[in-house]
Amino acid sequence: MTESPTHTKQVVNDFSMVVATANGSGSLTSNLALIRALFRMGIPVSGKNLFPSNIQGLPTWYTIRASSDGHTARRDSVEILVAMNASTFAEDHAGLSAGGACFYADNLPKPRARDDIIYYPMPIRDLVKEVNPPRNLKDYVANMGYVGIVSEMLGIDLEAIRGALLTHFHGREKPVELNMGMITLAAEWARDNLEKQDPYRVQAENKTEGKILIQGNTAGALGAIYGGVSFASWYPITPASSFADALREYLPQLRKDNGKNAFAVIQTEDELAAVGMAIGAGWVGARSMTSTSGPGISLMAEYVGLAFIVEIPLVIWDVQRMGPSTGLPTRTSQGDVMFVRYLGHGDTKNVILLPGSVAECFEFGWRAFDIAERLQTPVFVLSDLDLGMNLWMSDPFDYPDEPMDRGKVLTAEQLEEIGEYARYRDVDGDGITYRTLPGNEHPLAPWFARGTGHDDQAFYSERPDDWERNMERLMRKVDSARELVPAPIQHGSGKARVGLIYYGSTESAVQEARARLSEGLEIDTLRLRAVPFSAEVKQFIDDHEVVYVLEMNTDGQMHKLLQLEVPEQATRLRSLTQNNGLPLTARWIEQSVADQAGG
Amino acid sequence: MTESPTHTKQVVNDFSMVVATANGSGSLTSNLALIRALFRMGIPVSGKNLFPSNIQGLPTWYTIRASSDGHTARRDSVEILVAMNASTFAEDHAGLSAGGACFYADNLPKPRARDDIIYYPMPIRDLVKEVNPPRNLKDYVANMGYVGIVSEMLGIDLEAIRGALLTHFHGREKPVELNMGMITLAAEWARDNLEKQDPYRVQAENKTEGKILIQGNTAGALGAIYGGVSFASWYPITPASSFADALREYLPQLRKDNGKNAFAVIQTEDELAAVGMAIGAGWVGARSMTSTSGPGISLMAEYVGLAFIVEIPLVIWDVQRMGPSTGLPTRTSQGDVMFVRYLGHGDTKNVILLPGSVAECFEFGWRAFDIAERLQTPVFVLSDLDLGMNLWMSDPFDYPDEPMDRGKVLTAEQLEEIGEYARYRDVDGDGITYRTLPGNEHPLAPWFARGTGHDDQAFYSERPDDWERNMERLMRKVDSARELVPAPIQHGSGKARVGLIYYGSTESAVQEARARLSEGLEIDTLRLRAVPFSAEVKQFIDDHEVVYVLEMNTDGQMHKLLQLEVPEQATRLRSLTQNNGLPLTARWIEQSVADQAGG
Amino acid sequence: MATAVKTRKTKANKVGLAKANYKGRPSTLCAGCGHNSISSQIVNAAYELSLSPHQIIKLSGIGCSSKSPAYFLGRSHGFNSLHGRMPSLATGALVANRSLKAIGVSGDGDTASIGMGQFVHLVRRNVPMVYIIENNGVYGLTKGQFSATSDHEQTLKYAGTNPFMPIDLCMEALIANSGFVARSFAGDPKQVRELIKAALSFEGTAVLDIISPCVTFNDRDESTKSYSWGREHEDPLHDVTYVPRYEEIEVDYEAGETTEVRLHDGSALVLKKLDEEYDPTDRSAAIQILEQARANQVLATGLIYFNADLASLQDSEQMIERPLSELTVDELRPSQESLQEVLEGFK
Amino acid sequence: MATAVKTRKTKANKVGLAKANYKGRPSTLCAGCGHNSISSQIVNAAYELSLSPHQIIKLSGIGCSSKSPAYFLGRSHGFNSLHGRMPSLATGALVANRSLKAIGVSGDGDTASIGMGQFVHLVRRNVPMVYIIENNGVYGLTKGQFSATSDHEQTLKYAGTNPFMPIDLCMEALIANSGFVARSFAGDPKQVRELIKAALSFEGTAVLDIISPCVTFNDRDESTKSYSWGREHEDPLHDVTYVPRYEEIEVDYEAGETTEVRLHDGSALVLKKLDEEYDPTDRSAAIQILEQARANQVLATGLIYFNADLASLQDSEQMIERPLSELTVDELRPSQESLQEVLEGFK
Ligand SMILES: Cc1ncc(C[n+]2csc(CCOP(=O)(O)OP(=O)(O)O)c2C)c(N)n1
Ligand SMILES: Cc1ncc(C[n+]2csc(CCOP(=O)(O)OP(=O)(O)O)c2C)c(N)n1
Ligand code: SF4
Ligand code: SF4
Ligand SMILES: [Mg+2]
Ligand SMILES: [Mg+2]
Repeated sequence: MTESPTHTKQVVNDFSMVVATANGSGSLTSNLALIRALFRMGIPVSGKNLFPSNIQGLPTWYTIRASSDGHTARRDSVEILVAMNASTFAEDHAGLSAGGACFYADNLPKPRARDDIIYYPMPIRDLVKEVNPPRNLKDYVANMGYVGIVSEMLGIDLEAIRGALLTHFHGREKPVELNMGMITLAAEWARDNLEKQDPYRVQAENKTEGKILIQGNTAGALGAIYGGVSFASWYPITPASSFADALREYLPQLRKDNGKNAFAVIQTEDELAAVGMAIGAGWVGARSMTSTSGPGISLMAEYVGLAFIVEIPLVIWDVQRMGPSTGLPTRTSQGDVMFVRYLGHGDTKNVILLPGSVAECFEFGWRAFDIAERLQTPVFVLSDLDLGMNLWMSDPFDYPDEPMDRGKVLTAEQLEEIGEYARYRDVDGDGITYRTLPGNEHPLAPWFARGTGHDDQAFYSERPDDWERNMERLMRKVDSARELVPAPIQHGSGKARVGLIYYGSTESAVQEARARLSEGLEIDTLRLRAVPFSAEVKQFIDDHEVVYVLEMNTDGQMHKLLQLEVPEQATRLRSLTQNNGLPLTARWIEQSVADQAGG
Repeated sequence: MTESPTHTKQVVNDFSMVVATANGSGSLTSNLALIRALFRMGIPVSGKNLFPSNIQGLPTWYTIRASSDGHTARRDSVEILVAMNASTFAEDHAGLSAGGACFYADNLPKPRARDDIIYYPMPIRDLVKEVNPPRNLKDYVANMGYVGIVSEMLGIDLEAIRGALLTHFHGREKPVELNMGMITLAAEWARDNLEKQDPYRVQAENKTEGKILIQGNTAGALGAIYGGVSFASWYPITPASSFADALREYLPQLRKDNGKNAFAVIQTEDELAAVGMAIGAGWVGARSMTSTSGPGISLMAEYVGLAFIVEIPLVIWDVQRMGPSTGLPTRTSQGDVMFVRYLGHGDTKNVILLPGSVAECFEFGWRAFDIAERLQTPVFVLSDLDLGMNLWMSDPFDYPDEPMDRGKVLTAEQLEEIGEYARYRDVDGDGITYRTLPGNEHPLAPWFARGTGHDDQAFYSERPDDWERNMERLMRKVDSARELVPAPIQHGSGKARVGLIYYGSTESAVQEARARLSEGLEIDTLRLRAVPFSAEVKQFIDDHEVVYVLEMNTDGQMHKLLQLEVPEQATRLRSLTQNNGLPLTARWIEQSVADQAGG
Repeated sequence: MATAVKTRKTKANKVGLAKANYKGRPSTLCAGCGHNSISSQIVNAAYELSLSPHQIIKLSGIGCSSKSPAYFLGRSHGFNSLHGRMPSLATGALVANRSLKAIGVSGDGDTASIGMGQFVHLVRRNVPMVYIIENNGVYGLTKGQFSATSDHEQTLKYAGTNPFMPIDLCMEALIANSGFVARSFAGDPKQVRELIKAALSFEGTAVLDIISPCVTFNDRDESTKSYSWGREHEDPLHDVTYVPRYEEIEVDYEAGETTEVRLHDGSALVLKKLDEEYDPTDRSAAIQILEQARANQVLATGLIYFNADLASLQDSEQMIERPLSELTVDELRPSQESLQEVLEGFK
Repeated sequence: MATAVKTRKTKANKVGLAKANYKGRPSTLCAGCGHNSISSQIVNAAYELSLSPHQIIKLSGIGCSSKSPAYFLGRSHGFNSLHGRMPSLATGALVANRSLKAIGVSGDGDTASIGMGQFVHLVRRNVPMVYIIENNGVYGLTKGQFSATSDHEQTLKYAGTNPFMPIDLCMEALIANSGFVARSFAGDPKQVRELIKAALSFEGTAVLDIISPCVTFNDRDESTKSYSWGREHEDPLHDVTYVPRYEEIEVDYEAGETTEVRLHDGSALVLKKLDEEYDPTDRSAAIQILEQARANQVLATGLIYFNADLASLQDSEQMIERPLSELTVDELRPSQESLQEVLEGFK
């Protein structure tokens, strides 16, 4: 590659590259090779896969962002386009930032040229002919073509690419060689035939030292495993399936008992069965969970109400996708907050954890069980497609720093000592009563679980006072969750006039926006990590004149829950929402806040 | 009956009489005979059946309230007890007001006598022996024993009793004679052997002239029929089953087409199927509904979200019972408000109607269809067990005073004229788009209904702008319901410092409380009749320093929805709830308001 | 094959429509997916039967299979409903408008896993519709998990090995008293088409369990849902030919070689005997054939059971012929007098 | 009947408990309800088998039948779950603690109407439990509506006339591959008791469809779910006697007259031939007997199908013998080192 004299000042390790392909063409391998290579070169990266809800042939965009500053959020501008899909070339081409680089398969019908971007044609077909791979691998190999050319033109180390592929193919040399063949050939072709004219390049740094690159669903599943999950039931659904996949991949490695499984992961016939099984397992004393997405949550409503009133601990991991209804199965959203909080008819009320990073997916993965067993109630973890299925950079996860809390469970020995037992008697005055597990051989142990009204011995009761007493205790119990759940995280001096409350996967975009905003108007931020809210939340709202509540749903659901939390300050809270399936960008946040706060 | 000289001043047509029996013993016939007889004597009455969730042998209390002033709510005090159930005699006996009358089957073990009540033993067994009815009718006839004795001692006209029985047995003389035999025998026995000592008596008046006595479920079903319901799907559940029963009873009378049914009422396999069928029927253009209670609502969540996004009109009648979960199937509550408002994952939001009387059950029964078809969305009607299954006095229902509104449906002819069609194009700018029905032969008519993201032609779309535009329109549409739904009803000068907001079946108790309060502190009241709220609601809150929100659930659900409606006045709203399965009493309301408002 | 041939010659059919008028939007399913070939046979059947598109509704659940209604009969209304819950939606639609013909397309996951309950009850009510299961023994749209019809002990790339026995949806339909139970194979387009035509002329729930290979996740030769397995193991019970009402049955077979079953609209399905006699009106024979096929691992295709004497749901409910959806406002709202009468009963 | 008699003589059984220790709370069901008599046979069976109550869990859905677990085995844990969804709860409980024996009690509405899907999938997974359907062909608790097992064309006071065909839950269990399918009659207590004992010794889903008359809503003589009909039409396939592991099978019948089936714990169910030979291990014979009973309207009772060779769900899932619920904190949380290793894979 010969440096062009004419080229403008270089931009190093700071760009968004979009690879536009059709899904089912195996481009994911190529994109993962690119992103992992950058990562291994010490450059902070993030990867977002924008894919259709089908299996083959529809447009897919994979965005790789490199950011020396470590920003991992989506960003509006695209500096580098790799166009492999005729059907979207025109649109993608139009969306490229001025001064950007446009790599395109030279067989694509080229839209009218722009004079503000640099074009790099890629002779993918000819290159494939030259390599001549087995028929069934043609597509895969073709995609390696752009890996080679892009690497050459940006300066991505082919050894890093090779290493990435080795990881991908679990060390199997053969496929690696086949693909590297194409990649090097393409790279050489580029060196000989293309002239670097765009400013974007990569340069090794050391900013990913010791870090990992992982998806939230994998992180959450690992967290659950280190939280001791022994039973998981699930029904396939995008974007939650890969959570169960990860359980099925890692549990056998981590929880075998001479050859046998010391766990069970059951694929059910639907979500009613999934949550039903999880409740059955939670009842007998397993650390039990189910993972799903919106439609599954709807189907779980009746059983969740039962678990609430019988007081069965379980964890329900909701990887949110765009709703209502089937909605956009492959687009992200935070639209289940309100529904999950009150899931179940009657007066059901649920505890919610809100991870904001893959590290928190791991942490809440184990914490959720401690909280569920402590409170003896369903605990929901609301992740989303962006956090769950995309690749995020993170420090390695901390091993759980607290002993497991199995909650109030009485053994036969303890019963023998105490000499009496009533399942729903509030002996400690904290609203949390003592469980005994099926199999407990003490004659005092048995109680009959029922969703119907009951007295403190779990006997059927229609008495008004029994009902009132029990509900009063349940509300007190669920509300006491605020002391157990992870406290919110605040940034800023605390003295700013304007506050911003947010949660979940918008963390990355807010981090970046904070950096941008810091120049302009001063702002304090608070990231919620659970519902009900810890005391700090009210304090934060008290301390700020205006508080924006940022979220990815249409109805401003968390804004509503916060208004209910602080009626005195209800009017300080302003809802700030965008909900179109795409992760938020720092720029959008910056502008919306700036606009609203009047700069 | 010989008037006792010693007796205190008489109390005429103003008492609560409780008949305590075991369920499955056929006492309902007797109680209905009594209440209908009083009603026919021109005395305002109401009847509440407090029954267990089982079929035979458990305690049941039937309360008949006679009130010259026309009060129909439950009241705490019991002036007359008819004790037929040994297992509850002691408790019931203890609960009787001082000066009250205690009629009891003389074979019951009698608790230690109180000197502040009057006892009337009833030789039920001997009387039955004398009548000697067929074995299978013994229980029924036995229960007629107290009808005769109580009638005699209170002065209930036996002819009125006879008429009531004739109605009950649809004019069949035989059963009437058998029962009257026992009744007159018992009455004679009382005349000869009992001395009237308590003050309670009835006297014919003319305060029920032209009125009817009916249950809310029957009223609602009739309303639906006059609203043109042509398809109803349901799954049996207490307290909603009698709604479908009424449809099945009256539709054949009112909507036959030479011998064939011009309607369908389908019992389904569960509530998922019930709502699914109703949506299918609504899609093709039937006036479609389903009736259920809490557990059914939970199971309908997923399908409701689909109807919301596809924009299918249907009516869902929820006769609320005590939840969470199976809860207390035979106890009343208003616990589904919050859950129903946001039923469905994602950003689903639903319209709710809140009937406060049997007359409104009828009215909303037909109105709900006009609103549902106008808005093309599911409309929920929240009744409850008290309103739905108990007997209420009412003016005869008004025939619908508005023409049926079938909403925006385009015929083939209209399509021909317009020449173009897009299912989800907001041509009128009101958020409501035009439907075409399957079967429409115009080539432009077809559209493909889907719960997935779509453009205005209903074609599948994952485009961010399509999604945002559609959701913005849907939220606007559902919100515009506030102009369509029945406005709230206010009482009072409007100048009071204290306001009371309430809804649904608490109407009767509030009416009575209003009368009582009027003496003490001045108070204005507003009865909500729908969610979202009409403008008057905000105005009412603005106009009052303190506004109590009265409801029968634990979490103060409507209080929350109102807080969200008026963030500026959120702190003026005070939640006032009681939720123990029993209907509210005027006294409780009066005291709670008085206490809180500081007298 | 008189019919088909004849109609194919003429460009426009009896209602003046070309085959193109029965097509839908371009398929977004994988190239080679069995579902696509079934879609084309639905197009052919509707075209050759000269059905008016507006008389048809298309229904489905969720899945690749359930997407396919978007890819045929673009001139018909359709409803892509919820996963496993299409039967109830179909029931409501068809009760409310019994003049509509319904084609339901579902998948093995959609019907045998999540949809088992609604499927059984749809059949039990005998809701008149064509219910097609595009059976590929796998969850396509969610990328290759096992469904309730996956082979016992089979291994799939992502899902591992399946320890459970497959559900036989024809058997389920049979014991739920369906009057039209058929099995076919997407690799046998002619049979698929003729069976669909017959099903469209049947007034009751017609269940077609069609093996429809998923080329992306379950097309390995050893899978009983693969093309190659189907081709090698298909064992048709008979050769089926649909003969419309308005045609003499003059398909020239020697006597005895063929039997026919009469459909409600007067048309018929002619069954040409192959190796063994098979009487689809014999319920126990039907059960046996399914049991044998199961035991011997063959793909027995054709009309497995037929019974035209069962009352449809609408008849069981003694409904009028007219669509409820067409009742006028006056018909829907009873008179003022009638209300007064009714209320009298509550005085 | 050696067993029963023997144990009955002695007051306390092998685990030192009297029969009273197996009773529950007083029943609140109607006097004469079939469900009550089944409850007593459950008590007898558990007592005579000398089961430790803490090893048993009781499960049910919603209905009068589903209330009954409160009325037996008061010393066992129990779960009265949701209408139609007990199978999933049972599955989770038994997978998480496979040392528990489960007795599930459901109704015909709970299983055949709302619960059809979960029932089929429970059986298909072969979850080891006794699954009893107290089948009265009606919804008792909601006062007399038809269920999916109500007789075709039967008329009930409130519900009118039923146009639909009943679902045969034994047939459903059979084709869903249950290894233990039995039918009985609450009016035949001995048979009920012996079958329950056998079911409790079987390691797989044992389905017992027990006709259990609802005296309040469906006990008219013409109803196939009534006492009188059952008494007149019961046609036992054989006389059944359970013989525990620790006893020699020395029930004195003449050779040839009896066959026996061996249960997983070594005990056996001895089947005494009545009029005709019947081999419950022959699947097609089982299907036939159900078809015949259906056609001839007889109540064929006894062990309809038996197959002890099917893997239980826990074995299919290759699980450890120990209850997952007993894993210690240390066993549940993998080591710190293991986490570092795992994370290496993401660098
Ligand atoms: C309630 C619910 N759960 C899960 C899903 C996710 N999902 C979509 S399609 C599908 C399975 C489809 O399999 P199948 O019916 O066999 O159709 P195929 O794709 O194989 O044609 C699932 C589980 C969903 N859409 N809704
Ligand atoms: C989701 C839900 N829908 C409806 C009900 C109301 N319900 C209670 S029991 C029952 C039917 C019980 O019938 P069955 O299972 O046959 O039991 P049985 O009472 O006849 O013994 C119904 C519909 C409910 N509890 N939950
Ligand atoms: S994934 Fe399978 S079922 Fe889905 S479209 Fe592709 S081939 Fe067909
Ligand atoms: S109603 Fe029927 S099923 Fe219920 S308890 Fe009474 S007899 Fe038994
Ligand atoms: Mg499939
Ligand atoms: Mg029943």
